[in-house]
Parts: sequence; structure tokens; C-alpha cells
Amino acid sequence: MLAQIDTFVGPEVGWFALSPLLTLLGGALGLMLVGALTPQWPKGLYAFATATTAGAAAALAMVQWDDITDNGPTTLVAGALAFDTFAMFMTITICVAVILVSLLSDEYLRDTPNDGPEIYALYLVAAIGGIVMSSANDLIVLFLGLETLSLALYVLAASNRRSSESAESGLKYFVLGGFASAFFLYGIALVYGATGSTNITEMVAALQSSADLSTPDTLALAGIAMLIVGLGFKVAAVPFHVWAPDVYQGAPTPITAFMASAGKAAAFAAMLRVLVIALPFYRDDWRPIIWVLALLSLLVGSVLAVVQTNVKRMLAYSSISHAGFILVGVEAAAHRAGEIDAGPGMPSVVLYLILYSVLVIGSFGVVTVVSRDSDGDTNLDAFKGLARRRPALALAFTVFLLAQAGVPFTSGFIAKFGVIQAAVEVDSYAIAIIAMVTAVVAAFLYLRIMVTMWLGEPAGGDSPDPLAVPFSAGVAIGAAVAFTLVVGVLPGWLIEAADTVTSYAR
Amino acid sequence: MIAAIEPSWYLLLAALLFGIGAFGLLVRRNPLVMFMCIELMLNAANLTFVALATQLGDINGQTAVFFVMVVAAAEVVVGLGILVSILRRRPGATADDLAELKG
Amino acid sequence: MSDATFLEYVVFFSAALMILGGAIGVITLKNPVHAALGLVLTLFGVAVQFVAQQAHFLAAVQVIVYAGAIVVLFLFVIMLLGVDEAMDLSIEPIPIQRPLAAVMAVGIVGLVGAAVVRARDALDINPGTGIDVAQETGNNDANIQQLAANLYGDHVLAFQLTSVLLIVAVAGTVLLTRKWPRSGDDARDAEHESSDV
Amino acid sequence: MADLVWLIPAFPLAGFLTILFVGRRLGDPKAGYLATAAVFASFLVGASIYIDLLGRPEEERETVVTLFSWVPVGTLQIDLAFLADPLSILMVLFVTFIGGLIHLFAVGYMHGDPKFSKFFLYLNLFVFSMTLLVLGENLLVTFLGWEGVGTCSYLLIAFWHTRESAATAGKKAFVTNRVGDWGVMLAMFLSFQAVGSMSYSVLNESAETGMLAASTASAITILLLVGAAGKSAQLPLYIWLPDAMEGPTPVSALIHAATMVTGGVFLLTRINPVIAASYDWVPTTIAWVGAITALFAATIALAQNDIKKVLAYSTVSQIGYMVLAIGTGAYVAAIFHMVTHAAFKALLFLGAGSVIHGMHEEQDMRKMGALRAFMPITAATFIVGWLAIAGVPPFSGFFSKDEILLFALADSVPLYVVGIITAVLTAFYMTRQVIMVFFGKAQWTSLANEEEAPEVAEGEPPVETHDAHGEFKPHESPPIMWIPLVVLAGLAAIGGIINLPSLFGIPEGGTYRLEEWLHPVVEFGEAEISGTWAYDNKYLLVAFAVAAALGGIALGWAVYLKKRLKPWEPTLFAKGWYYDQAITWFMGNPGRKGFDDVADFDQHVVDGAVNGVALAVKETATQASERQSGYVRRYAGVIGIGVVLLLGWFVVIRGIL
Amino acid sequence: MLAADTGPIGFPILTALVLVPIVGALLVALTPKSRPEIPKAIALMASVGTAAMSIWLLASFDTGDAGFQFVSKHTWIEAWGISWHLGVDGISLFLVALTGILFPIVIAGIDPHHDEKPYLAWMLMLQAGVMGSFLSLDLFVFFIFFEIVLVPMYFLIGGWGYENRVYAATKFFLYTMLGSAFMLVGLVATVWIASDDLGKVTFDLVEIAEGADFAASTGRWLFFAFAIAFAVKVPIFPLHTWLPDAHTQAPTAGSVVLAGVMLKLGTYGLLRFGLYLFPEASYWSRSLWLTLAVIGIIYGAIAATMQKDLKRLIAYSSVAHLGFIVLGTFAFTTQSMSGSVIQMVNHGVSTGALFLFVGWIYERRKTRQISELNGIQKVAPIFAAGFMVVMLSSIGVPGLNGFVGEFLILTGSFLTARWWTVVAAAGVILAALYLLWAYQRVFHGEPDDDNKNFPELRWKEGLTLLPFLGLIVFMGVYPKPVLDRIEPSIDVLITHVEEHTDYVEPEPTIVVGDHSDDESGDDEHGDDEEGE
Repeated sequence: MLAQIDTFVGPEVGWFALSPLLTLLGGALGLMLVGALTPQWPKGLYAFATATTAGAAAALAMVQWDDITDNGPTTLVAGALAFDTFAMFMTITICVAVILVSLLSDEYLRDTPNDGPEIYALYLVAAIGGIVMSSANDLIVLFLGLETLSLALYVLAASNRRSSESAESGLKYFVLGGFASAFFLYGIALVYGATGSTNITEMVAALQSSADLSTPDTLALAGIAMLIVGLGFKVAAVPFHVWAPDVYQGAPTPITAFMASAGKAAAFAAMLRVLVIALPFYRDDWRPIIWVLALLSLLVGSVLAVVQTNVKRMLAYSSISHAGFILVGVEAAAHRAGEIDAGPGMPSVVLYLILYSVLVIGSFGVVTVVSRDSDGDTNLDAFKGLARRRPALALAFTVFLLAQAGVPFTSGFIAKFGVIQAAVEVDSYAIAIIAMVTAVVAAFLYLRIMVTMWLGEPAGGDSPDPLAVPFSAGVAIGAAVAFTLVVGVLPGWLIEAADTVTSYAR
Repeated sequence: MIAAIEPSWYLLLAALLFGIGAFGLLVRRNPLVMFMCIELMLNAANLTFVALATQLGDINGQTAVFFVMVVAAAEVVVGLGILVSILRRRPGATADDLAELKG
Repeated sequence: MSDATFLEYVVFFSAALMILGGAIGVITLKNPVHAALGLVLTLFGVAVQFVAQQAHFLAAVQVIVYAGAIVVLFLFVIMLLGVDEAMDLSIEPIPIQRPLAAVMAVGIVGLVGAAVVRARDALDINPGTGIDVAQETGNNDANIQQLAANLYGDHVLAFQLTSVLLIVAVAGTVLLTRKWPRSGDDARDAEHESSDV
Repeated sequence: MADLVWLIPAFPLAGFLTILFVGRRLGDPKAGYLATAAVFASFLVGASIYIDLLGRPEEERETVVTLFSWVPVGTLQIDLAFLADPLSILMVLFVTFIGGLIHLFAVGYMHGDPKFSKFFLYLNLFVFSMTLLVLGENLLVTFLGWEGVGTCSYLLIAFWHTRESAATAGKKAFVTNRVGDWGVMLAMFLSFQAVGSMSYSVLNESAETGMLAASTASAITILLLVGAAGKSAQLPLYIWLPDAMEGPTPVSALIHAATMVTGGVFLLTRINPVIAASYDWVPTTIAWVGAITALFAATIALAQNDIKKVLAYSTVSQIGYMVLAIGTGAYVAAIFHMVTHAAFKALLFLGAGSVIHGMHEEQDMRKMGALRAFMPITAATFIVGWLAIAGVPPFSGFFSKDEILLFALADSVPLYVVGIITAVLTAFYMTRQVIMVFFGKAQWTSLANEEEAPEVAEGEPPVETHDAHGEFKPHESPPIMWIPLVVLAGLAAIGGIINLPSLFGIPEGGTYRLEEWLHPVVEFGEAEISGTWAYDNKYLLVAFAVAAALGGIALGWAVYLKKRLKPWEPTLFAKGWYYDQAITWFMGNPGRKGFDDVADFDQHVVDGAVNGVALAVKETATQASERQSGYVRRYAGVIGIGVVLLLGWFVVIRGIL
Repeated sequence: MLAADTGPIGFPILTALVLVPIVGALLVALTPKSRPEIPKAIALMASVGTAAMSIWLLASFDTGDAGFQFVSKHTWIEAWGISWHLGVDGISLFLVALTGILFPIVIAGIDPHHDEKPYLAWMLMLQAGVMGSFLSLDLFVFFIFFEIVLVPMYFLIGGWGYENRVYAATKFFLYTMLGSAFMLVGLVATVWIASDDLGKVTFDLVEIAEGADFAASTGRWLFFAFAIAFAVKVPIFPLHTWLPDAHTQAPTAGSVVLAGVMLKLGTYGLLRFGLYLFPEASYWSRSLWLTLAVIGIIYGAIAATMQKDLKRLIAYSSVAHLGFIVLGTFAFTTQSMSGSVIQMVNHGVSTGALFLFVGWIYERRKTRQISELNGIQKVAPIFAAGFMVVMLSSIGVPGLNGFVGEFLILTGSFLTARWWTVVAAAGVILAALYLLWAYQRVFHGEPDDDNKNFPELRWKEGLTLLPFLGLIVFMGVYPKPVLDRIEPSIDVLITHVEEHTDYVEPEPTIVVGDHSDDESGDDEHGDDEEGE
């Protein structure tokens, strides 16, 4: 018996492969410990540290990239994590989100009790959760990652103790999130029962071996239903979107940005992992559901946005419709799930995710700056005549909005184009057309905001007080604008990178 | 001669528990109780896991339950933290009282 | 019919009774404290089921962590906030919320049940001896060792992740419990309320 | 020499451009003289070309001068080319000569008008377009002139645009003409489709060689008839011409009597082989259109009191004669009458203008009378014109009209009867006019002053510059105005000589000059009447004609001077058979309403649909956003329902079923 | 229509045509507030430079060559088979030239009254967008330019328009975007389906048009996906209602550009991306288009007659005029299609000029209501004369540019679509009706007190107007040089259609000189028309 213990050998851990995660973890711990032991750090240093950590992680991920493309994808730590370009792509996406958001948060938190290490540490930890979600090769690991991300987001959402909205959004998010993750967990359990494992590799193997899918395993199907509920909740797909508008509106704006970018990205990555990579054998069962979710998200997101008066809420609904768009990509991926020639579905999704993340952070970044000046007010009126008060800012916001509307020469167009292309390639014309049409409806919302900014009368009348743009936030927004336009004109490199994710580990 | 207890019975039991928990979350207004309902649901999942683990003769299911417990603990901590920060401000607030954000 | 089976029956059904009774209690009892106690009951029932499934270690953890720590935490918060006054459950402010809930609950139970029943043959082929290592090896720690090996073997990463999870909990509570200056606090709230209603 | 044909339009164009740029500096009257000079220059060129052609053997009397390729696309090759042949040159001659005279008259008539130079600007542009019309080598160039004269007529009718009626009349003229142009355009397309070209030579040639299907030929002819009806004011499109009298009188003389309105007749003559190549009912139709118009207009003229209106309707009626002639294949007669009519009708209009001038813009004949004493020259010349149009031998009108009637009878008796009746009526209403204006007792002295007042108030150009010092006395016009009258009177009197019939032993050499001259152009279409009963009884017809003329005059004399008979002027005639009113009413009421309905339809249905969609979306959104109630438990419920649905799909539909 | 390798010159003039305005726009945007005079200068330089280049293009365009000239082609997004492929042929040449010439005039001649800097920047962006759309030979590139023009136009209408501008701008943006929504899907589908024939994924227009052969049913769907977008842009009845609002509310410059070149994106698109890509589908559906076109001609004219707002009236007249262009396009004869192309230019010139006048009237009287204007000709004769000339050209009086296009369209259409043409020809009557009536109400009559001191045409305005008048007269009197350049490309296009369908262009029987074969060709043509 004792020998048994002596002879126990843990799995070998590819430390270098894990380095992005470890970097983030180290950063988080460092912030927590050092921050706790030292007095208030000088201006902006927390944000800077966070950004550098995330940057380092992203850099490491890029380093891994070539390694993967050369040696092919593998799995890590006893098949717990997948080590493939898909994971790395998402890692980079999430790290970029962390960088931008932490830059946004800097001035936003200044002079509040929250201007400490915790929030930033939570960003980093949440990032870890997101990365784990997107690279998990085991449903339990995926669940843990999801919980890490979610818990961090619940806290962050509630973090502004001054605002009752923040608290409310935190609670709503928590209750519903817990509810949803209970479903998710239950789903995992049922699928486990059907496949005899939670490890994706083994699941696939098991499903492959059990040749007779003619008598479908209802346990697995029920499990998939539950899994889709959990994932659908995370990506805010109708009808599991109900939390999104309230939480997006209530949460502190940088946090909202983080949810809409990193949160959504990780969730979609997880969705691809679970559905496309782990459950291709049931693709004919779940594809129609994705189709419906996409349809509903597109419609509800774009239509309800029309009548909103709060910019954050508008963006929340628009992000729902964007989720619909991404789901179109997922649906396209579903057609080819598990095949050698996976088609442009998955690439279009990851492409959309990174582009949209930057866009949405930029948009919420502008909202952050404005609301900071308007004392937390994010109603449309707060944006009246923004062009007069700070033309550059208004222009930046215009760029983001146009990009979200899918106007050419912006990254948004490339993203939409990719998704539509993917859908058309697998002959899902209907959803593609619906997506484009709803995009027109959604465009109305963006136009509305633009009109308010450019044609509205600023509060100050003819001589409105100019609006201060904090340096760090300015940097973040500027970077986002640059990225949006550059990718809009020269998307080739990113597209090629995205195209590699179809060779994933399993 | 009665048959031995089948694993499916556990699963049905778990399903029942899960349903009750979900039902409770919808009908109870007290946030604390809602949390408890979530705990019920998690336990249903746990029960499922264990039952299936036993049936499959696979320990992973039990390991999963272990993790779920940690998650549950963390969740409760965070949840209660949020709840406290709210109820301090507005004592006796129910879930329905927190409906500022809508539309 | 062996005694063993009979015993199993007794255990199963009594535990099931505990579980469901407790659960019903949680969702029906007006007073949160009582609800919490109902939860304890359920948790114990679950623990018993675990034992019945030879998951001794989990049973122990279940009792200690859940019934011990978590529920206590609940009770503690209840007391701290003094929200232990009973709440009238006869009224339902949100229209058709309860029918909705009923439909959902019934639906879930029914459908999952259907799935289980449907899959039961698949399940009950070789109602395997399970992982009753103890009976085989006679080593009462076998389950623990097995679990440990699995935990630190295949799931070591997951195990590490739980620590990350706990970091979140820590950081989160620090953040949420930090004292904010009361200056202009409520004034601001009022503002926000007004700006949104 | 004929190669210089392009000079003919060039001169008026040059005049137009000069006046366009320096017209205001030239001012009154230099601009007028310049314009007149330009027109007479064209006349001289035309004359020399005439002589040139005269010197050639008959078959060579045709020169095509191509300036440049205008619209060349694929098989459609249209040049801006002129055709100098007997017909076009003849047209040029009388257009430019009479046009010149009218220009001269206008110099006096428009004297003092603030827009003096602009008037001549338009006039020259008109002459330019008119020469294009007659010289065009293909339908398109003709159409260029055709539309050009239409535009000018629009501009000139609306010359005093501050007057609402003038503006409306101008618009009416243009739009009505457009209806005709529609026919002309379709004819052009058809011609292109049929023969791959629009040039007269090709079209006529293919018609003569029988390559043009009768169906196509008929279609082209009918479509061109529509055009002619518009331009030459025939039924059913004549309505614009009477209103066109809103323009200055020289305009009425030039455009709406002498030249433009004959465009239709010219065009039909130009394509006479096509008419010949079409079904038999086609020329008959043409003939009847002319005949009915002639009679119809004559009846209306009976009851008009506006000195110019009478002339206007008589113009319509006279052109009716010409169209009748075309229909009966009497192309020469048509052209002949065109020329003579140009002379005497221009004379009459100018006379009327002189009278109006002398009467201080008074146009109502009932307020005139006994003017011969005050404006002898005008009176004398007017009387010549009267006799000419009445068809009293040996005045020009007699010969041309007689020729037409001859062909009409040769074609069919009813046509002839209509013609004769019209002749009587013509003589009658012209007599009526002459008497009302120049004879009888003066109606004007009494209401002189009250007439002055509104005139001044109305601010009519001629009045404030007029040398009327309070007292009102009709006066003879200045020489610059009566000289043209005299010249025209001469023409009207002896114009017949250009195509004398072989009657009363007129020497052979002097007869049928015009016919010989036009022979190469019309030989294919010209009807052959020798041998018909009518031809053999020419003298009888002459007798009828003379009788008709004199009868009409006598009747008029009896009624209006001797007052033996009560004048018979039924309102039906006075109101022009209510034809115009009917159309105006239709346009104003059902027509306008229909248009309004379309506009409303566009606004409410088509655009309404668009806005409706937007509204619907907004409504849905409002409704839906209320569902987002903010209650976390309700949200959980929504999720739960989602769960049930998903489970239903997976377990039941995919799993169990 | 295979692309020549390069233009006769080394330097990529077409790319320059697109980039110069963009660069200009950026420079304008970057100029400091402190120097308000600089933006105008930059804008003028950029636009005049573009104009110069486009005129040079006109000059050095090889008349005989039907193919694409000055082609520049570079890989852009390899992963998606997208390349920066520009080229110009007889169909696009004059639209490009018009775009090049129109903008400097408008920029120089029309004063935005406020916020000049962004105004100029947007104008230049607009120019770049329009240029790009006319030049691009790659579906993707075309689409992005086709789509991007919405943005500057949106801001021009919304920022510098009149009372109801936001509604109009939004309507314009969304309506057009809705159209393009279908086009995008259709476009991608085209590429994927074509990739089966081509063996590779490419967005290259020429390669697809020449290489791919779509099954009838597929091609028709794809064609309609494209056609909807163009139909909205043209606009074709009943998708036209954005136009009156957009035109009426747009600032003068906006209206001029909108009428001048932007509407042509639709008609041009139909020619280049409808007929050329999907000859079978376009030929198959011609009856529909002809009918809609004719409805548009009559309907637009009638609606125009009843408008109370002068600018709206002209907007509706655009609907009618563009109906002619569509008619010609789908009549598939050399004459009609050449007519359509030249009519695109003519309509741009004359309607653009009309909008100039309306803009000036508004500046003077602060109203566009016909009922509030009268007697202007008495107080401002030159102004009136100018309007008269432009109006006559719009009515289609021979000798002015408007006629040439209409005449060719109708002549050509008569060969293949006789009865449609017969009705369409009636449109010229209505054209006279609504314009003359409007003219009478605005310019004729005694001016009342409000209009008594209506200022006469100013020098600056006169100079702005001059190029328009020049073109109006020149194109009317001597269109040959234009037609000579258009025709070869049109012929190639028709041949392309003939290759992919059973269509044979009817040749009228030529009887000049010898009268060889039989005459009754017209009846044959006649019959197969009645058949439709």
C-alpha cells in the first residue's frame, strides 16, 4: 500500500507551454501580495503592472505559436489542457483585452477605495479562467475555468460600492450565473455518464468506439442541452441573454468592457471546445439549436437596442446581436465539425472574437471617459454634442460604432464578412441574410448615437466645457482605433493566423 | 426477489432534487434562500456524478464532485460577500426589490 | 432477497426522504434559518447516498465542508444581517411566476427523467460493482488513496485551478468588504436612482 | 453654291449669338436691324442657291451637305446634314423672306419694349431652328429644328411672362406640341428599325422601291400625322394655337401663321413616298383630318370677337386645307397654298398688329370700327389680304385654294363639299372681321379713356412708351411697320403667279411653275388626276369657287354692314365647340386628381410601407423591452423555459422520436 | 473583356485617383483649428489634382480598345482571394471623369456655411468612395467602396442638411444598407459557387465573369441579390422613396453629388455587375426591369408634377430619368446601352445643375416651396435664363445633352422592347409638363414683395455654372467623341450576353445603297416583342 504512494508519479507538466498562464498567475499573486504589503502604489502603476503582465503572457503565447505550427498541437498535464493555436489565439485575445481594460480602469478607479491591487489581480485571474476555458481539454477543467472567470466577474460587477446599480448587477449576475453554471455542471455530469469520461480526448474516443449512434444516448443529449444552456448564458445568447443588459448597464464601465470582450471570447471559445471539438458526433443534434439561438440573438439584440436610452444598455443589446453573428459562425463550423477540412467556420469565429473584443473595449472606453465626466451618467444625453467638446473622442467613438455596424475599412466589416463567408460556404444562406438584415436594424442604433454626438447640442451651450481624456484611457482608445482601422485595411495577417485554428488538439 | 437498486434511481432522485432547487430559485424572494437553492442544484449534480462514477467504475466522477465542492464554497463566499454589501445598504431587500435596471 | 439488498433499500429510501424533505423545506419554509436547516438535512442525505456509493471520502467532505462550513456561513450571514424574519410566501408579486416555475421544474424533472429512463438499459448493463475498492482490497483507505492519486495525477491542473478559484474568493471578499467613505454616499445613490427611473 | 447651304442657318445663328452676348449693348433698335439683316442674308443665300439649282437639270437639283457625324452608335449613323433640294429651298425662301419682313415690322412694333433685344434674340433663334427644320437631311435634324421652333414658340408666346395667361399659353403650346413630338419620335424609331436609317433619302428610296412594308409605312405616316397635328395645329391637337395669340403680334404672324405651323405639312410632303407606300386608308385619314379641321375651325372663327383669335382660327382652318391637300396627294397644291397663305396670313396678322398698335393694345373688334379713315395703309393692305384669303380671283389665295379643291373633288365628293363650305365660311368671317374693324361706325372713342387706365396700371410695355398724351386717336403705324405690309400685300395679290393653272388661256410658259419646280420631290407621291371628272370640269369648279367666295362676302356684307340679317354667332361656335374647355376641364379635374392620387399613393403607400416597417420595429422593441422586467427571478424563469425547450428538443425530438 | 497588363504609363493613375482624395481628406482633417483657411486650399488642391488626372485619363484613353485600360492589380487579402484590381473601360470612363470634374466645382462653388473643415473632409472621402466604386474590378473592392460612400453622404446630409436632415440621412443610410445586405451575401455566394468552376476562390470580377458559368437557377438568385442593392441605389420603383427625402434634405453640394454621380452607382452596378456577371439572369428577367423602368418613368414624372417643394420635384424627376437609363440597360442593344451610359453622364450634369439652382434659390429666399416663389424671371433674368437652359436639357430638347441619351435609349429599346418604349416615350411629354409648370410658377408672373428683390446670378455662381452649361451644349451638339469611346465596351458586353443566352441583337435592315435582302425585318422584330 505504502509502496503505492511512493511509486506515485505525477503527470509531466509542460512548464513552458503553461508559461502564459503561469505569468498571469504570478502577476496576480504578485499584485495581491506586494500590493497588500506595500502602501498605495504611485499613480497608474497597478494598471501598468497588469498590462505588462498580460503583455508578457501574450508575448509568450506568440512564442508558443511557431512551436505549435511546427510540432503540431498536443495536450498538456495529462490531457487537461489543449496546446494548440486555437488556445493561443484566444490567450492573445484575452490578454489584449486585459491590457486595454486595465488601461481604461486606471483613471476610472483613481481616487476610489478600489484603486488597489485587487481589481487588477481579479482581471488577471479572470484572464486565467478565460484562457483555461478556451484551452481546456477536460470538461471539469473547463468548468473550473468558467467558475474562475465568472466569480471574478461577479465580484468586479459589484465592485463599485457607491453605485446601487453596480451592486444590483453583481447580485443578478451572481444568481443567474450560479443558476446557469449549475445547469452546466449537471450537463457535464450527464455527458460524463454517457461517455464515461470528462476528458474531451477520451470522450471523442468513446463516442467513436460506440459505433451505433443509431440509438441516440438520451443521457448525452440531455447533457448537451444543459451544456448549451450554460454556454448560451455565458455568451448571452437569446433566450439566455436576460442578464446581459442589466449587468452591462449596472457594472462599472471598464468591467462591462471586460465582460463583453474577454468574457464573451472565453465563452465562445469554450462553446467551440465543447460543441465543435468534443461533440462533433452530435452536431446534427445541436446545430439546429445554434441556428435558432443565432436567429433569436440577432433579432432580439438588434431590435431591442432601438428603443434604449442608455448607451451602455444599447451596447449591451448590440453585443447580444454580435453574439448572434458569432453564433452564425459557430453554426457554420458545426456543418464541418469533426471533419478534416473544418472549413472557415471556426476561423471566422475567432477572428470575430478578437476584432469585436477590441471594438467593444474601445466603445466602452469612450463611455468610461464620458461617464467619468458626467458623474456616472451614461444616458444618451450625456453624449450630446460630444463632437464639440472633444472631437477626437467623438471621432473615435464614431469609428467604433461604424465598425460595429460593419462599415468597410473597419475591422468590424472584416469580422462580419468572415462570418458571412463561412455561413455561405456551407450554404446556410438564410441565416446569413437574416444576419445582414438585422445588422441594418442594429445600424440604426449606432447612427442614433452618432447623431447625438455630432448634431446634439452640448450641455454647455455654445461654449461647452471641454472634456478631459485621461492619458492611459486615451492610449487604450487610440490603440483600439488604430487596430480597428489597420485591420480594416490590412486584415490579411490576422485572417491567416485565424485560419490555423482549425487544426486543434483533441 | 427484488432487483438491486439501479443507478438510474439515483439519477432520478438527483433530477428531482435539481428540479426542486430550480423551482425554489424561481419562487423564493430571499436572496439567501436562492443561494441555497443553487446549492441544492449543485448537490443534485454531485449526486449524479457519484452515481455515475459508481456505475462506470470510474473514480473521475468522484474527483469532479470534490472540485464542485470547492467551487460551491468559493461561490457561496463571493455570493454572500455581494449580498452582504447590498443588504448592509438596504436591509431586508428581497430579490424583487433589486429591479432598478430593466427595459 | 438478501439482507444486504434490503438494507440498501432502507438506506436509499430513507436518504432520499431526507434529501427531498430537506429540499422541500428549503423552498417552502418562510424563515431563512429554517430553510438553512432544511439544506443541512438535504446535505446529510446526499452524504448518506455517497456512503451508499462507497464514496466515503466525499461523504466526509460533504458533511464537513458543506454541512459544516457552508451552511454555517449561511446562518452566520443571516444573523449578521438580521434577515431572519419570516417572509410571506402566499403572495407572488410577479405575475405567472409560479406557473412558470412549475412548468420549468416539471419539465426539467420530466425530461431528464425521461432521458434517464430511456438510457437506463444502457446504464444498467453490468450494474458494475462500482468502485468498492475496500471490499476488494480490504483496505479502508483505498477510496481515499484512489481519489488522491487521481486528484494529483490526472487532475492536478484542476486541483491547482481550485486554488486560483480561492484567490478569486479572497480578492473578491477583500474588495467587497473594504470600507468605503460614506461621504456623499447616499446622495450619489439617490442621483443614480433618479437618473435611471 | 448649293454647298453653302449651311450658311442659311448660320446667319440667324450668328445673329442669335451676337445678340446673346452684346444684344443689350446694341439695344433698341440696332439689335432689331441686326436680326433682320441676318434673316435677309439667309434669304439671299437661299435665293442664290435657288438660282444655282435652277441652272441644273432636274434630277441633279439635290445636294446633301454633311457638317459632322452627330449621333453615331453602331448601325445608327446620324449626321448633322442639310439637304438642299427644290422643296427645302422653296421653304427657305419664303420663310426667310417673310420672316425678314416680319422682323422689320417687329422693329417698329416692339419699339420701346424693355426686352427689345431679347425679342429678336428669340426671333433669330427661331429662324435658325426653322431653317434647320426645312433643310434637315434626316428626320433627326428636322426634329432638332422641329423642337427648336417649338421651344422658341414657347419662349415667344410667354414673352410677356408677367402676364399669367401668356405664361400658361406658352406652356400649353409646348406640352401640346410634345404630344405630337411623341409621334414623330416613334416614327423615327420605326424608320430606324425598318430601314436602319433616319435619312429621308433612304426612307423615301426604300418606300419608292417598295422595300418598306405597307404596315410600317402606314405606321410611320400615322405617327408623323400625329406630329403634324401637333405642330400644324390640326384636330385633335390644335388647341394651343388660339391661345398662342398671347404672344406679341409679329410672333403670331411669323410663327403661328406663316412658318412654324406649316412644319407639319412640310414634313408630310417631305415623306410623300412613304405616304404613297402605305395602305389606302392612311391618306384618306389625313385628308379627313384636314377637312374636318378646316371646317371646324372656320365655324369657330365665325363667332370670335378678338381680332387675332379670328385670324388664329382661320389659320387652323387654312392649314386644314393644306393637310387635306396632302391627303389627296396634292402636294404641290399644299405647298402652293402654304406659300400664298404665308403671305396673306402674315399680312393679315401684321395688319391686325398694326391695328392693335394703333388702338393701344385693344384687340376686341367690337370696340373698333371705321378705322380705314385713321389708318388707310393698314386698311388697304388688310383688305388685300382679306380678298386673298377669301379666294377672290385673281388674288393668290384663289389659285391655291382652287387647286386643292380640284384634287379634293378628284379624290372624293364629300371632301370637296366640306372644302367648299369652308370656303364660304372663310369668306364670310373674314368679311365680318374687315367690316367690324375698318367699316361701320367707330365703337371706340367713347370707351377710350377707361381703356387707357387699366392698360397703364397693367404696365404693358408699349403703353408707357407710347406717344399717347391722354387723348385717344387711332393712328397709322410708322413706315417701318407699314412698309412690310405693303410688300406682303403685293405678294398676297400676285402670289398666284408662281403656280398659275392653265386657264383662261394663260400662256403655257407661265403655268405650273411650282409644280415643275417641286416635281423631283413629289413626283412619287403626287396624285395623277388628269382624266378624272373633276379635271375635265375645271371651269365649273372655278365657278363654284368664285361663287363661294363672293357668296360668303356678300353674306357678310349683308349681315354686318347693311344689317339686313341678324348676325348668327352661336355660343357653341364662340366657345369653340367647348372642345378646349372640355380638355382643360379634364386636365384640371380628373387628370389633376389622378396625378394627386399618384403623389399621395407614393407618399402614403410606397413610402408609408417603408416608414411602417420602421414603426413596426419600434413598436415591437417597446413591447419587448417591457418584457425585460428587471426581476431576477423572472429572468431565471426565462432561462428555465429555455432549458425546458432545449431539453424537449434534444431528449424528445432528437432522442426518443 | 480581358484586362490589359498595365496602362500605357508606369504610374498607377487609377490608384492615384482613389488615394489622392483620401489623402486630401486626412490632411484636411489634421489641419489645426487655428488655420481655418488651409482646409479649403488642401481640398481644392486634392480635388483639382484628381480632376486633372481624370481629364488626363480621358485624353490618353485608347478609343478603339474595348477592354479595361490602365489596369492595376495587386494581391490584397490573399487568404480570401481578394486583390486590389482597378481598371477603366468605356462604360466607366466618363463616370470617372464626371466624378473627377464634379467635385472640384462643387467644392469651390458651394459654401457649406458652417464647419467647413469636416465638410471638406467628408466631400473628399465621398469622392474617393465613388471613384473606387467606378474603378474597381474586384467584387470585394467594389462592395467596400459601394458601401463606404454611405458614411460621408450620411454625415453630409446629417450635418449640413436642412430641417428634416436626420430623418433623411438615417433613411438613406439604412435603406441603402439594407440593399447591400443582400448583395454581400449574394457576392460571397457568387464567389464560392464560381470557385467550383474556377478551381480557386477569387473575387476578381473579370475572372468570374469570363470563367464561371452559373446554372440558370443559381445565377438568377445571385443576380437578384445584387440587383436589389442596385435597384435601391438607382433607385428603381418602388424602392425609390429614400431619394426624395435625401435629395430634399441634403445640402446643395450633397444633392449635386447624389444626383451627379452617386445614383449612377446603381445603374453602373447593374451594367457591370448585373449584366456582365449574370448575363443569363439579366436577360431572363429583362421584362421585369423594363416594366419597372417604364413605371418609374411615368410614375416619377407624375409624382414630380404634384410636388410642392421644388427640390423634391427635381428629385422625382431623377426617378423618371433613371428609369430611362434602366430601360436602355435592359434593352440589350448597342444604341440603348450606349444611350444609358451617356445618359448617366447627362443626367448627372443637368440634374446636378438644377440642384445648384435650387440651392441658390434657397440661399436667397430660405424656402423651396414653389408656392412662395414667383416672378423671378422679371427680377433675375439671367438667373432664369440659366435655369431655362438647364431645364430644357433636362426636358430633352434636341441640341442639348439630355436629348442624346434619351433618344439613343429609346431608339435602341424600340428594337427589342417596342411597347415599353412606346409608353416610355410618353414620359418626355410629362417631363415637359412638370418642369415647365414648375418654371411657370417659380419664374413667370409678377414677383410679389418677397421675390421683388431676388438677387441676380452672382459671378461666383455663374462661374460654377459655366462648366455645366458648357457640357450641356457640347454633349448635345457633338456627342461623337463620347459615344466612340463607349461603344466598343458596350459591344463587347452585348457579345458577352449573346454568348451566355439565346439572345441575338436585332440588326435593322440596312438599305443604303443596294437593296439586297428583304425589308420586312421590322415585322420579325415586332413579333418577338409581342411574344413577351
